[in-house]
Amino acid sequence: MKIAVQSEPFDLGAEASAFASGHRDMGAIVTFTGVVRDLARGDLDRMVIEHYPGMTLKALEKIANEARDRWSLGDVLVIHRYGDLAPGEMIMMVATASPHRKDAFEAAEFLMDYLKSRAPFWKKEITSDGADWVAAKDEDEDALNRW
Amino acid sequence: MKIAVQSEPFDLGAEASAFASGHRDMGAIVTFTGVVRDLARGDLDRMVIEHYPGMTLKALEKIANEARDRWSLGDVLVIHRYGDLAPGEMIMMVATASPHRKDAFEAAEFLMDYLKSRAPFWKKEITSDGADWVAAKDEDEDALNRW
Amino acid sequence: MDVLYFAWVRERIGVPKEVVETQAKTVTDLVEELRGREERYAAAFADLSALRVAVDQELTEFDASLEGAREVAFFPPMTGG
Amino acid sequence: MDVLYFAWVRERIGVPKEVVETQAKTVTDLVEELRGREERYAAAFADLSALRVAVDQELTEFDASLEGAREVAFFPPMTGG
Repeated sequence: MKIAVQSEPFDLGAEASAFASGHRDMGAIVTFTGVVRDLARGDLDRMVIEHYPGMTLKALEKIANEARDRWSLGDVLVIHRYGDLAPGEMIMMVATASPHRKDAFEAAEFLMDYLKSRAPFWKKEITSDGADWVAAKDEDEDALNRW
Repeated sequence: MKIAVQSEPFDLGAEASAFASGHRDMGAIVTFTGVVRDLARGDLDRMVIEHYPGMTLKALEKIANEARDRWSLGDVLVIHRYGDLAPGEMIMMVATASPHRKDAFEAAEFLMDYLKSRAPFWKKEITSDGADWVAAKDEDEDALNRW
Repeated sequence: MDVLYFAWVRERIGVPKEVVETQAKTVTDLVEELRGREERYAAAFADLSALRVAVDQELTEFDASLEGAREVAFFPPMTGG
Repeated sequence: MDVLYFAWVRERIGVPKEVVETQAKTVTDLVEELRGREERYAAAFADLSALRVAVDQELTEFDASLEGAREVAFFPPMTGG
């Protein structure tokens, strides 16, 4: 299991390859990658991600361990960046390995739902007009209810 | 959109990176990779995948286009191998890119469910004791009913 | 008409492909003709619920028409992915 | 006790962290104390439904006890992923 919180970019290809290799008993590998989207007006200068250093890693480990308790998983990967990101840059990724595709998919969705609303990250969008904190969505809180 | 049917191995890392790059408007990238699992007894020598060359690509394109009709997708990738594969080798992958994580996940699961039961591939497991065609599972057919 | 067989259907019938001269109007009619030919066909087509069929490379049902069809394929339920 | 603020709570209060001497028994008691201090605290804590709290780096509720707590953090709903 790898959990990383970092300001540096990560290499999706290298991470996915490393994660997938050497699992003879894991038939299913799912990855999710979050990318900084430009705003509808196309004027996003950058996104700034703040986090709570003392708590972040513990919160991610707790979420990952919860996923391992609920599904049959051979391995879990979570990488989440903080700091300044440009549109198109990758913010974070999760990966799950399971003998069964249903478990791999469900666990990846669970990780994402909990990362969205229970890991201490906050996003701010910077444009030439100013800066706005991204508001949490009700639907993201609601998404937790299915688990 | 890339749809490939090939006997050669593919490079998950390179495919995932190429797929994810250059999507400023796609916030969510999901990949699923299927790996040859060893048998419970640990004696799988190899898996042989047969397909129906005249039909396979058309069937995969139809499934991918159906996914694009149903979900908001910026891009879809499907790679499926045929021929002889050793335990631990990657059989296939799908990838989806969407503005929203729910669409990316659902479309990837849809693609997998349809690939399992509607694309003309057949798996045979070879052990020192002989060869057995993998039987289709009722649960795989049932999985289609949710879409 | 080209008739193709895949997986264990191919193994049971013994050829991957053959040309069949037929007046069969539906897939079911064609299956009846083939069953009457030889034991290996009767064996392969013993239980149609265990088989799938494609006409001109599109999945279809056994009651599908063969009018204008150039290629029919028989195979077990697919196990891709 | 260390009190930490993140995102717009940090911006509104003006510092990321401060040491607070308090006898507050619960998070709500601490919030009441801070509200009484200065306008910027009253503004930041005006609507608790828009805030989340962690005690010793674990998410909790506003009625949580502060007994033995070393670190309390206030922040808006999280927006990771």
